[in-house]
Amino acid sequence: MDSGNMAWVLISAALVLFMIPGLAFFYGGMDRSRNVLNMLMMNFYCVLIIPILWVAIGYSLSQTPFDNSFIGGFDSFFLKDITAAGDGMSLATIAFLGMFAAITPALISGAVADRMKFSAWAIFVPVWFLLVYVPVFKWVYGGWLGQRGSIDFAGGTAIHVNAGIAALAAVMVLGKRRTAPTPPHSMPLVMIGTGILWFGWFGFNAGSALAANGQAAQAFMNTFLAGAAAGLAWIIIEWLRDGHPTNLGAASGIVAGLVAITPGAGYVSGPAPILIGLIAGAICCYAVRLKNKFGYDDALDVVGVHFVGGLVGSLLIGFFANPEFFEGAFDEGIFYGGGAGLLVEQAIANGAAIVWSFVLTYGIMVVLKKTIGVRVSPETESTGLDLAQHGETAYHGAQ
Amino acid sequence: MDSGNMAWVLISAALVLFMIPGLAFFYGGMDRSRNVLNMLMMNFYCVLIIPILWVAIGYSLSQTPFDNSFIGGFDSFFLKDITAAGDGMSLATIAFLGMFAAITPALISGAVADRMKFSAWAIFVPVWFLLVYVPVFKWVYGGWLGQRGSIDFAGGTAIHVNAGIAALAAVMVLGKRRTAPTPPHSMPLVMIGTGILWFGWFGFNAGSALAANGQAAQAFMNTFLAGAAAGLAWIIIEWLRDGHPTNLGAASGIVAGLVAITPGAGYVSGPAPILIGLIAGAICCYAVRLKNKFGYDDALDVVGVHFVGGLVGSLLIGFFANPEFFEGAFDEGIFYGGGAGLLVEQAIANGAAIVWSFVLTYGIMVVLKKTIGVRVSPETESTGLDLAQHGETAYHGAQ
Amino acid sequence: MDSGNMAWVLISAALVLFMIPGLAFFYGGMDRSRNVLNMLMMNFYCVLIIPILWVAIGYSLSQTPFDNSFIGGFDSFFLKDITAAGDGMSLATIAFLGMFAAITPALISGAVADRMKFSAWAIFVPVWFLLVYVPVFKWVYGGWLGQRGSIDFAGGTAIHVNAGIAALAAVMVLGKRRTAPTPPHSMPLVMIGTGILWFGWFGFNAGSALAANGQAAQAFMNTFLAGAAAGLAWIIIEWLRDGHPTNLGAASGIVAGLVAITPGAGYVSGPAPILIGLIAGAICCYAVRLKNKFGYDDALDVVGVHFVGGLVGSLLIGFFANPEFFEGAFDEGIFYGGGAGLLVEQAIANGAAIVWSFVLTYGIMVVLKKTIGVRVSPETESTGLDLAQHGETAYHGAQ
Amino acid sequence: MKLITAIVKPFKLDDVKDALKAAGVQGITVSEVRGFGRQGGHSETYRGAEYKIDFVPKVRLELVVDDGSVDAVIAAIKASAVTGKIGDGKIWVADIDRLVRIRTGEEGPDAI
Amino acid sequence: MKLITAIVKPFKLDDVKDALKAAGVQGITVSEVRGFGRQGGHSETYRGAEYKIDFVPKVRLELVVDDGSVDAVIAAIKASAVTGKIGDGKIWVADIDRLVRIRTGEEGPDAI
Amino acid sequence: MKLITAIVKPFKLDDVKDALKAAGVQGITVSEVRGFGRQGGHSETYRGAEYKIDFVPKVRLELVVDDGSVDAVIAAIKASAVTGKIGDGKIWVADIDRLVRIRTGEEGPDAI
Ligand SMILES: Nc1ncnc2c1ncn2[C@@H]1O[C@H](COP(=O)(O)OP(=O)(O)O)[C@@H](O)[C@H]1O
Ligand SMILES: Nc1ncnc2c1ncn2[C@@H]1O[C@H](COP(=O)(O)OP(=O)(O)O)[C@@H](O)[C@H]1O
Ligand SMILES: Nc1ncnc2c1ncn2[C@@H]1O[C@H](COP(=O)(O)OP(=O)(O)O)[C@@H](O)[C@H]1O
Repeated sequence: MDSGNMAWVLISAALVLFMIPGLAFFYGGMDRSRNVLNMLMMNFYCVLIIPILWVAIGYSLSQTPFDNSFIGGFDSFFLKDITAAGDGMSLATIAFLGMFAAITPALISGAVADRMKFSAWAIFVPVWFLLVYVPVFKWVYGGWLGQRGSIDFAGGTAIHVNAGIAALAAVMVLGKRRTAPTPPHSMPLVMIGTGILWFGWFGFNAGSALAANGQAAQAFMNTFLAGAAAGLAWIIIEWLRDGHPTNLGAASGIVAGLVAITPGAGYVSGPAPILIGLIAGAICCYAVRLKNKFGYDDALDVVGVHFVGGLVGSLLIGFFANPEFFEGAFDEGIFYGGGAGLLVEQAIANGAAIVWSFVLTYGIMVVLKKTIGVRVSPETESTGLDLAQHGETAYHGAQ
Repeated sequence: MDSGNMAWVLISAALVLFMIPGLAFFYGGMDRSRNVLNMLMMNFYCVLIIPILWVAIGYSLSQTPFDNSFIGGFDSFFLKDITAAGDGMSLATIAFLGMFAAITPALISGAVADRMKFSAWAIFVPVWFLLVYVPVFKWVYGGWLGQRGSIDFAGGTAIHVNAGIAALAAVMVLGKRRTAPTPPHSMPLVMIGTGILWFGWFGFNAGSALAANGQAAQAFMNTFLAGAAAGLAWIIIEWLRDGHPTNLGAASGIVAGLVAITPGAGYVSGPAPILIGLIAGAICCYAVRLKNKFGYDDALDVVGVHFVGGLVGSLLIGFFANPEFFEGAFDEGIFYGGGAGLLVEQAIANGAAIVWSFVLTYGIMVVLKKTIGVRVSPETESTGLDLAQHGETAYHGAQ
Repeated sequence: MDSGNMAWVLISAALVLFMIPGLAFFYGGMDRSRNVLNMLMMNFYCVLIIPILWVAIGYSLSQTPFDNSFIGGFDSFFLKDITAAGDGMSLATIAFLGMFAAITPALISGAVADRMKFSAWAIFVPVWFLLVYVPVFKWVYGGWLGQRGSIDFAGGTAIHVNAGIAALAAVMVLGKRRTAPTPPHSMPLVMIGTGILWFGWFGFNAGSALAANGQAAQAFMNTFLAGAAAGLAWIIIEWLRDGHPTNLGAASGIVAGLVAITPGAGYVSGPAPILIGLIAGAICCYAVRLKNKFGYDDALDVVGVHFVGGLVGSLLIGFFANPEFFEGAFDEGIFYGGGAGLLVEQAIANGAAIVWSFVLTYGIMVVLKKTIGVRVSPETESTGLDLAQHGETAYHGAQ
Repeated sequence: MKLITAIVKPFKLDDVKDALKAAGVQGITVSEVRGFGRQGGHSETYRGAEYKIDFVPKVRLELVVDDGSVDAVIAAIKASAVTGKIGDGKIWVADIDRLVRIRTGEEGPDAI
Repeated sequence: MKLITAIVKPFKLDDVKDALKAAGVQGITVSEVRGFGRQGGHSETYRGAEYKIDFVPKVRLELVVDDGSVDAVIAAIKASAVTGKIGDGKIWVADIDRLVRIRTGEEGPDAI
Repeated sequence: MKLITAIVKPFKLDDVKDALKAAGVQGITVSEVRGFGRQGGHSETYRGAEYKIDFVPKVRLELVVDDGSVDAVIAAIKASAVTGKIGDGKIWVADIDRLVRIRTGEEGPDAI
C-alpha cells in the first residue's frame, strides 16, 4: 500500500462530495428566493439516494467485470468481496467514483429549475442514474468507447456532456417556465458555490489520477489554469460586449473552464490548459445565449456550460493530448503530430454518449410526464416551489 | 516516518477544524435572526479557548500516562517533550485530537440557544472541558471503559453521547425559552453548515484511523453511506408523515447518520453503514419530538440528534462490529457470532459516560446559575441576544 | 517520488486557492450591501489573472535562476522544461506558490473598498504583481534578504507586510471615502469567510514545509494555536474595553494571529505560537484604530491586521526562532541564546520590503490616477459600485 | 389629490405595474409587506414541528393621483391583480392635502 | 372607514395580532420599518469603532376598519403592545374614502 | 395633525434625518421601498441577458406632525433630500384624526 496515494484519493473524494453543496449554492443563488430550497433539495437528494445505489448495484454494473464492453454485471453487487483488507485502495476508489455518480444527476437540476415536481425528480434521479449514467460510464471507462481509443480523464464525456445533453432533453419534455426568468436572488451565495466548486474540482480532476503522482500534479496545475483562463475570457468578453465585467460572468467562466479541462486534465500540459480555458470560456459565454435562439428553457444554463464546455474540452483533447502521459495507449493529439485519429475518437465517444443520453432521458421524462406528471401546478409556479413542495421558506426575516 | 499518514492526519485535522464554523452555520441558520451571532460566537469561542487548554493541560490529563485508567497526569503539561523531532506524528495527532476537544462543547450550544448569558457560556466551556470531556475521553480511549472492551472509533460515546446528554442537563437547569420557537431564519445558511459538516466529517471519522490505510478507506466509505442513508430515511418519513420532504429533514438526517456512524466508522463494513444510517435516521427523526413530550427546551435538538444518534450508533456496534478490523482486541458483534458481550460493554461505556456527564454538567450549571446567573434578562430574550450580548447585528440591510 | 509529500502539497495548494473566496467573503460581509459584489470581484479577479501571469513569467522572474539575488530571469518562461515527468514535485510546488501569488494582491482589496474604479484595479493587480510582488518574493526566498539570514516561513514579509504596506500607499493616493463607514452588511458572511480562511491557512502555513513531515506538523499546530490565542486576546480586550466580545473581534483576532504566525510557522514551537498569537491579537486590536489617528481610510483594516500582524510576527521570530528547525541556516532567536542577529535581519528584511512596496505602490497608483483615474464618480460612491461597475445587484429580495 | 394604496399578491406585481403604466400612471411606490386576512396563513414543518405562519407575503403599492384618475387606476389594479382566489387584496383611497416634488419644488397635481 | 396605522415593537407583533383577532379584526397588513424617536437608537461596536444606529427595528400595522370599530381596535393595540418602556410606539388614524376588495370588487365596509 | 410621507433616495436618508432633527422633529418611521417613476429603472446583465429592473430602491419616511410644523418639515426634507437629479422623490401630506402614544396613552399633539 502507498499511504500517500490513499491520502490523496480519500481527500479527493471528500472534495468531490463537497462540490455537491457547492453546486447547490451556485445554482440556488442564481434561482429566485421562493425556489431556492427546491434547488438545494434537488442537489442534496442526489447525494442521499445515489451513494446507496452506487454500492448496491451501480458500481458493479458500471465496472465489473472489467472486460465487458457495454454493461457490467452483478459480480460486485453490494461491493461483494471488496473489503478494506489489503490496502483498501479499491474501496477508496469506489468511494471516490461514488461521488462522481452523485454529482452527475445533480448537474441537471439547474436546467429544470422553477417548475419540476420534486416527486418526479425523486424518481428521475435513480432511473437516470441506472439507465444513462451507468452504461455511459462503462462505455467510456473500460467499455467500447474507451477501448476504441477515446480519452476522458475525469469525466468530460461521461459526466458533463452526458448530464448537459440530458438537461436539454429534460427541459424539452418539461417545457418552458410560465414565469419570466429573474436575476439571481443572492450573488454572494452564487460565489460561495463557485469557491467551493473550484476548490473541490482539484479533487475531481487531480484525484482522478488515483495516485499522488506527476500526473496528479499536472491535472492540478491544469485545473488551476483553465479555470482562471476561462473566467478571464468570459469577463473580457462581457466587458467589451455588455460594458461590465460581472461576478456571475467570472463564476460562469470559471465553471466553464473547469468543465472543459476535466476530460483532458491529466493528458495535456504546458500552455494547453490556458488555451483550453480561453476557448471554452469564450465559447460558453456565447453558448448560454443559444437557448433564446432555439427556445428551450434551460433555466441556469446547464447546456451552455456543461454540455458545450464538456464537448469543447473533450474535442480539444484531439489537438492537445500529450503522449508523454499515456505512452501509446491513445493516439497523440494533432499538435503532437498525431493526426486526426484521436479527434475522431473523441467525436465518436461524445456522439455515442449524446445520442444515448438524449434519447433515454427524453424517454424517461416522457414516461414520467404521462404517469405522475413532471410539472408543478401553475399556481405553485407563481407562488413558489419551496413552500408547496417542501413546506419550507428559505428566509424568515426579522424575528 | 510515513508521509502519507502525516498528510492524512494533517488534512483530517484541518477538516475537523472546518466543522466548527460548519456547526455554527448549521445551528445559526436554524436560529432566529436576532440571535444568530450569539450562536456563531458560542461556537467560535470554543475554538479560541479549547486549543490553548488542550495543549496546556487537556491532552496531558486525558492521555498521559497512557496506562492510567481514570485520569492522566501532568507529564505532558504544555506538551512537554513532544516535539516535531522524529516524525512529528505525535504532534500531528495531538493537533487532530485538539480539534475534537474544541468541537465537543460547541455541540452543546445548539441546546441552550436564545437564552444563555454569554459570560456563563464563557466559563461553562473550559470548566466542562476539564471536568467532563477530559475524564470521559480518558476512560474511553485507554482508560477503564476502553480497557473493559468497549469500542468508540471516532467519538460516539466520548463526543456525541457526552455532549448530547450534557445538553439535556444544561437545558434542565437553564429552563425554557420565554419566546416561542421560530422557523430557521436562513435555510441556505443551514445547508452551508450541513455541507461543511459532511465534508469535515470525513476527516473526523476516516482521520481517526490516524493513518491513510484500509481502515481509513472503510471509515470513509461508511461516513459516505451512513450520512446518505440517514438523510434518505428522514426525508422518506417526513414525506409520508408530514407530506413534504424538507431540506432541514435532509440536513438533520445527514447529521444524525454521521453521528451514528462515528463510533463504529472503522469497525463496521459491507451494508452495515447503510443499515446504521437508516436506523439512526428513522429513530432521530422521531426522537427530536421527544422534547415536546418531556418538556425540556432543547432548542436545536442536540439531544435528539447527538445523544440519540450517538447512542444508537454506539449500541449498534454490538451487532455490526466486524472482527476483521481489530483482530481480537474486542468481542465481535452479534452478527459476526460474538454474543452479547460487546453490546453489554457498549451499554456500560455509554451508561458511565451518561451518568458522569449528566451529573457533572448539571452541577456546573447549577453553580453558574447560583453565582453569575445563566440566563439573559427577559428583555434581552425578547429583543435579541446579538445586540445585548455582543453589540452586533447580523444583517444591516440596504446601505 | 514521495506520494505523501505530493498529496500534502497538492491539498495545501487547493486550500490556499479556497482562501481567496474566503477572503472575499470576509471582506464582502464587512462591506455595505451595495458594494459587496465589487469586493468579491476584486478578489476573484486576482485568481483569474495572476495564475496566467504566474506560469507565464512570474515564477521565472521570482525564482529562476535560483542564485540571482534581486530578480530572476526568463529561464522558466511559461514553465519551460518543468514537466510532470519525474516526480512532478516542482510542478506541484509551482502551483502551490501560484496560489500565494494570487492571494497577495487580493489582500489589498479590503483597503480600497467602496471607491476604487474596477478598471484601475484590473490594471493595478498585474502591474503590482510584476513590479512589487515578484521582486520582493525573490529577495525573501533565495534573494539577498534570504541570503543575509532573514526568515520567512510562509510569507509574513513577502505577503502580509508587503500587501499591508501597499494597502497604505494605495489608500493614500486614493483618498478617503465620501460616505461614512457602515457596519458589516452580513456578519454571517464574514464568519463564513473566517472559517474558510482558517481552514485554508493550514495549507498556507503547514503546506509551506513542502513536505508532510515534522515541520509541517509543527507549522500546523502553530497555526491552530496562534489563531486561537489571538482571537482570544482580541475578544478579551473588547470585553474589557467595549463591554462586549464580538464576532467581528473573534474573526479579526483569528486572522491577525494567522497572519502573525505565518512567517515563523515552521520555525517556532512549544508555547511560542500561543505567545505570538496573544501579542499579535492584542496589538492588532489596537492597531486597527490607528487609521483614525493618522487619517488614512483603510476601509477594512488591511494595514492594521496584515501589515501590523505580519510585522509583529516577523520580528517576534527574532526572539522565538528555534534552531532545531534549521540547523544553523539562520541565527537562533534571542530566547534560544542567539543574540540580536536574527532580529536585526528580520528588521532589515521587512524594512526593505516596506520601502520597496510602499514606493512602488504609491507610484503605480499615482500613474493610474493621472491616466485612467482611480476613483469612481461621487454619484457611484453614493449609489453603489455593484450596479455601476458590474451591472449587478447582490440581493434580489422576494421574487 | 388622492393616495391610492393597494395590497396585492407578490407575483402579480409585474402585471399590475404594466396595467398601471398602460393607464398612464407615472409613479408608484412599492413595498414588501405581510398580510393577515381571510386567506389565512400557511403552516411550515421543520423537524416535524408545525409552525403556523399567519402572515403571508404581499406587495403594497402607493400611488398619488389626481382626483379624476382614481376610478381608472382602481379599475386597472382590479383587473390586473385579480385571480379570483381569496387573498387577492384590497385597494383603499385617502385624501391628500399637498404633494411636493423634491427635485423641482413643484406642488400639487404638477408634482405627480 | 378609517385607516389605523400602528408602530409597535417587533417582538410584540404576535401579541398584537392575537389581541386584534380577539377584537374581531379580520385583516391586517404589516411591514418591517425602522423608527427614530425618543427611545434613541443604540450603538454597535465593530473593531472598536462605534456606530450609532439611530433607527431601531419596529413593525408597522395598517388596518382599515369601519368607523365604529376604531376605539376597540385602538384599545386592543394599546393593551397588547404596551411594555411601559420608551419606544412602545404610536397609533394614528386617518380617513379613508373608499375601500375595494380586489377579488370580488365589493366596496365600502363590506370590503373590510 | 398631519401625516407627512416622503420618498427619498436611500443615500440621502442620513442627511434628511439630520435636517429633520435640526428642525425639531422627534419621531420618524422609515421603510425600505422601491419606486417606479420618471427616473426609470436600470438594467442588469446576467450571462449576457438583460434584466430590466423597473423599481429602484427608495426610502420612505413617515412623520406625524402638528399642523403648524408642516411647512418647516417639508422645507427641511426638500433642502436635505434634493440632488437636482431626476428621482429625488416626493413628499405628500394627509390629515390625521387621532394620534396615540402607546406607552402612556396620551392623545393628540402631546403624543407626537
Ligand atoms: N382590514 C384590512 N386592513 C388592512 N389590510 C387588510 C385588511 N383586510 C385585508 N387586508 C390585506 O389584504 C390581504 C388580503 O386579504 P384577505 O382577507 O386575505 O383576502 P381578500 O383580499 O380576498 O379579502 C391581507 O393579506 C392583508 O394584507
Ligand atoms: N412623530 C412621529 N411620526 C411618525 N412616527 C413616529 C413619530 N414619533 C415616533 N414615531 C415612531 O414611534 C416609535 C416610538 O417612538 P418613541 O418616540 O421612540 O417612543 P414612544 O413611542 O414611547 O413615544 C419610533 O421609533 C417611530 O417609529
Ligand atoms: N404618483 C406617485 N405616487 C407615489 N409615488 C410616486 C409617485 N411618483 C413618484 N413616486 C415615487 O417617487 C420616486 C421618484 O419619482 P420620479 O418620477 O422617478 O422622479 P421625481 O421625483 O424627480 O419626479 C419614485 O421612485 C416613486 O417611489
